[in-house]
Amino acid sequence: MTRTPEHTVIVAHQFENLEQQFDADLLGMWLFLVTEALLFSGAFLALAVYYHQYHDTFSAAARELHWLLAGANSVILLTSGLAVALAEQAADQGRRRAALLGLLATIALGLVFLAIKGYEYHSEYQAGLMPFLQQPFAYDGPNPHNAMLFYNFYFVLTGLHAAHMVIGLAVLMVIAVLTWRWRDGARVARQVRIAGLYWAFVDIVWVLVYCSLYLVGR
Amino acid sequence: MIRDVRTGPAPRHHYLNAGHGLASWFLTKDHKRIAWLYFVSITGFFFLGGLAATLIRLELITPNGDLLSSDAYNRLFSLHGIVMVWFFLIPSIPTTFGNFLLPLMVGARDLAFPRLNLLSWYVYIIGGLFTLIAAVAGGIDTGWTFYTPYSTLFANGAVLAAATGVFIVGFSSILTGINFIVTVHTMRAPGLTWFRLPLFVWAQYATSLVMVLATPVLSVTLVLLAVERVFGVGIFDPSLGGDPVLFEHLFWFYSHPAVYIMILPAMGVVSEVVSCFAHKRIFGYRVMAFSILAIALFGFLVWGHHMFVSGQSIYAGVAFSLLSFLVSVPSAIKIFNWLATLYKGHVRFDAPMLFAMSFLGLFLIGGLTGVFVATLALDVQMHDTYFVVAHFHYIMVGGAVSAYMAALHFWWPKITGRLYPEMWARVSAIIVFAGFNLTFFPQYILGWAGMPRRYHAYVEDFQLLNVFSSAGASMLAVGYLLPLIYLLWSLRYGAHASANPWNARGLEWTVPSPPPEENFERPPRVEHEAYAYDTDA
Amino acid sequence: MAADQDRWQLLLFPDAASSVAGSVDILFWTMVVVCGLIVVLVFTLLLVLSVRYRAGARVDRTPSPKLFNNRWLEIGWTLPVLAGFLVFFGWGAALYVDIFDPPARDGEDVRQINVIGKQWMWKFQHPEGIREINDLHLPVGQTVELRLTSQDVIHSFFVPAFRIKQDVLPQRYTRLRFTPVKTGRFDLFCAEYCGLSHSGMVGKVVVMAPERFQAWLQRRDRGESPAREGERLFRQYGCSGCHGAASRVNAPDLTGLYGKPVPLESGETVTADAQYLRDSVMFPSRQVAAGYPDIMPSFKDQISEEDLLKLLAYLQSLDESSRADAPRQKETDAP
Amino acid sequence: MSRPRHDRTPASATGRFVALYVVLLVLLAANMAGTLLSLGPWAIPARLAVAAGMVAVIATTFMRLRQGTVLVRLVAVMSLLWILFLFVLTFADFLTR
Repeated sequence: MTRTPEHTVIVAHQFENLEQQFDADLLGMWLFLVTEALLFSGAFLALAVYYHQYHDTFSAAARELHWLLAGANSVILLTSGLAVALAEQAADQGRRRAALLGLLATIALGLVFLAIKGYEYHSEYQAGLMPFLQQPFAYDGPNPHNAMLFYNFYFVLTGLHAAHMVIGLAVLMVIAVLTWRWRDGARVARQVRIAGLYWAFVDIVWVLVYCSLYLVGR
Repeated sequence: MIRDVRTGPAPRHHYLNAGHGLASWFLTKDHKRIAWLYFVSITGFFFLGGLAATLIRLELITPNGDLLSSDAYNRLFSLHGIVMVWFFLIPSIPTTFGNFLLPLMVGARDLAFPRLNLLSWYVYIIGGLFTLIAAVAGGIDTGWTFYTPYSTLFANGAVLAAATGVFIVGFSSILTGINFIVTVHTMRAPGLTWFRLPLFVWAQYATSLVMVLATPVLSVTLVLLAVERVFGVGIFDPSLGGDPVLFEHLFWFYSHPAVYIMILPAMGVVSEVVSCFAHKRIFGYRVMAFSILAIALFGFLVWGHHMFVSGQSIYAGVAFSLLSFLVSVPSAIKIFNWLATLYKGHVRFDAPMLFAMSFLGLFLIGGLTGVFVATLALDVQMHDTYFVVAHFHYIMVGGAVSAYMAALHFWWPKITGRLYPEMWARVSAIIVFAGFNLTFFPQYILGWAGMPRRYHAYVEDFQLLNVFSSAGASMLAVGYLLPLIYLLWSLRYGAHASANPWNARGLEWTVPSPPPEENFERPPRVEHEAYAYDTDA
Repeated sequence: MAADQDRWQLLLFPDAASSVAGSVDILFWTMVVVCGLIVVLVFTLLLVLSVRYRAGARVDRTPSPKLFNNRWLEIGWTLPVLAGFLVFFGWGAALYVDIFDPPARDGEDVRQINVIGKQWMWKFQHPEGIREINDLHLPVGQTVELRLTSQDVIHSFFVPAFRIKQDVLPQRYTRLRFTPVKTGRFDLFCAEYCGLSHSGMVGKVVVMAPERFQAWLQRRDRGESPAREGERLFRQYGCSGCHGAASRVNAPDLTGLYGKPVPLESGETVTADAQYLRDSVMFPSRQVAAGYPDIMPSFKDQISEEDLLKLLAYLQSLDESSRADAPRQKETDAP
Repeated sequence: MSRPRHDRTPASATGRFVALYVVLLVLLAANMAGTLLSLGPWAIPARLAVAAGMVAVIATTFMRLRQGTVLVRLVAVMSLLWILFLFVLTFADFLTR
């Protein structure tokens, strides 16, 4: 894709200029995020339908979740969102160290989030609330069958979100390396920007997951 | 009157001889070569799906299920559906002609994201491999619709592998869609305003929107299906209070718009072909463009018409029926506009035009019978019968595949630099039209009389029409095999094509056939509206 | 020759054997005629225009500015199409609502039949207790209401001659009401793909003259009526221990409950229809009746679809007149 | 090598990012604290509304939708519209059954 030697402004051959390329990249990423939004909305729709049908059971089941721990996790993820936004800004202004710092902070916070999430899963596993892989379902609230449905959604939605976190972290790590090498400032800024968009989207999904699984039932 | 301009000298440098060896194909980022990768792979899947169809039609010659076991039959129609929908019809025109022509038509050197374009082919192939593995490793007998709880709790066979294949190929669609939308928005040549775009580009654009907006919902539905089946995590499982009708909603939110992924590009092709062979500007250009967008939009609001007897609320059914009637209006407008384009034109009957005319007739019949099944009280009788089977084959095979064939012949000289044998192509068009009607028209009557679809054995009264249908299917097979032979022949023995053998308009005809690797020597500047035929007729 | 004619007759004009079939057919044939005319019109235009204006033909091609690119022409073919479609929509919708939500007719004697679909057979139980598999005998002229459910996957109850179809869902009751108006043997198909022997899930609906039907009833070894069997099951499953008149457990009395509104603990009110009663047995704490503790155990996986339908028939048979004890409806003191 | 206008963020943006980050934390705290009140039927709409507010802040600020081109904003609105189609028409079934 690159014809010109490195350390100069690189425009892919199919584009006329950098602005066109940047517009295309940004639009492409936004369209991709639209597809991600619709992907999650399918799962949220199913949750909403069942919440509508089994409101009381689902609320009771939701009260068993570690909502404070997950609330702390929300703070962590929102902070990482700030960190990546600052990193984008720094990269844009050509401040390499600040950008790298912001990205590393984001990655660290993301890992902490996953660790806490893992702890949550572990304690739910020990409490017998993991209703799959032939695990006995030891929920003692009312209507365990419908409650199981709630827990299925809990694990599917948070799992899907965690999978996106893992992908996002992998992308951020690659971008961090590219930022560290800093071959072409404009290009790095563009890459940080695109990765930052994805991370912000992961943030948004978590806000919705947290609200609809942990808070709505309370 | 233009025979003499069809042939040209042998070209020297072009995208086909720009590189040699396997790597020059499998690692190419040239949209024209990627189009070829798709050509070859979807042709393979088309004949695989066709083989399954042939066996199905052979079985149905007799009312008793005597040729195949019912298990084999169920696996065959599932394979036929999955392969034809996801591995042929959905990618067909966009990934081949769209890929090849979109940059040429907007005057760009390539798509916006060439590497992504190559990636989406690999994604397609990986999805295809999963599906083939599913077919070999015991097959899958859920039908292409994967309805729960059958698919999650009851079906034997490689449901997971097939669902994974479809899930993966969905991402191929998404990536292609994103690539096309970005290309149309950001890469148009100077002077190429939105209302100067060929309708084919409009159609690709609208199709890409549908791909981008609908496919992710299918993806998540398949994820939910997979976790339910593999991990035993009840999502739609009725015994946990889950609702299989919810699965149907999610599935059809994708799968109804998917029909428009198949038919919108076909409408784009037909607009190009009709305009060229009538040698006249398309009638009502703006109305045509807007109706493409309207179809794409309304196509999302009608999915519930697959569920009129599913246990969905009957009032939701009424709403979905009304919306379904509304989506048929823009299609009707398009048919009248194509007809009006012929008026006072200079109509030539070359093979692409014959295929486009087949499209018009068959799409009309398919569309009108769609109105029957959108009518609530009639759908109660027609739902899940051969009437529906006939209806969607008229749209998908009569419509989309006819348009695919029209496109194949129309742009063959551009893509390969060779002319195909016109006589044989016309013969093929006529055989396909006749064979198609013989195959599928009887199925309308069968459906009205109540023959359910997906039946391995059926009531004896239905035999005569099934025999007609199977006879038609063998004609259809001949009609589709013939082009495979003469097109391959023409690759070696066909006369060299000139840059513009059809005397057509559009940027793709301004470059040599086959086009050079970089498409345009200098970036083109567009000063005319599309279809400027009237200037020299 | 005659046989062939009969066959075509059967395919093009299939038996119209229910009270709605005739109306559906009129709609169908009207649409066939209208759409057929459109097909003829478009094919004629396609051929005439393309042949008349073929390349090389010497015809007048001077542009006609009044017609060409005329906005009114576009509107002129859009509006009639839209209007025509709306007529068909309204017609079809009205008929559909009539089939699936028929107006209640006072004093109509409706024959209630339980239908269970399972891989790969249909099981029926008549109100008299007679059970049938795959075949369903009905008297002509009497309205039938099917209560349908499935034991496994989704099936679909389809009788082409009646022009009716309804999916049959697991854990759910769907209902289908129709009136056979012609005697004869009519095909019954499963229309929703349900696995290996989907095409074997077929049967016959045999519609008989009332007197012959009575004779058929007499001939059949009549079991107990579902309601009577349900009464027995009511004791056998221990329901009567809590819901019986003499019980000291604070459980709702079920007499006369069927079809009545039930205030729930959550403050909502639901109708005690078949689905509600079914869910109350399977998922008792989902919708708890107001004023009662949530103590009922779930009978999920312990009771078959057949038994559940019989219990329902029993509950349905308990009308106000058979009430034994004090007023059942408790004061709703719940919020 | 002209840089796209919307690519460049002013140095003062740092302050705005931090300020809106604080707003996000306040909204989160409000939403969590809201579970201690008994809002009755308003509980769910209130919680979803606060969450929607947080989503809006992230989208407009961290994702820079405010500075985005018309096209990008259109894309964002389109995704909301299509999610609305999915929810409204599906609930049209479940609410009228």
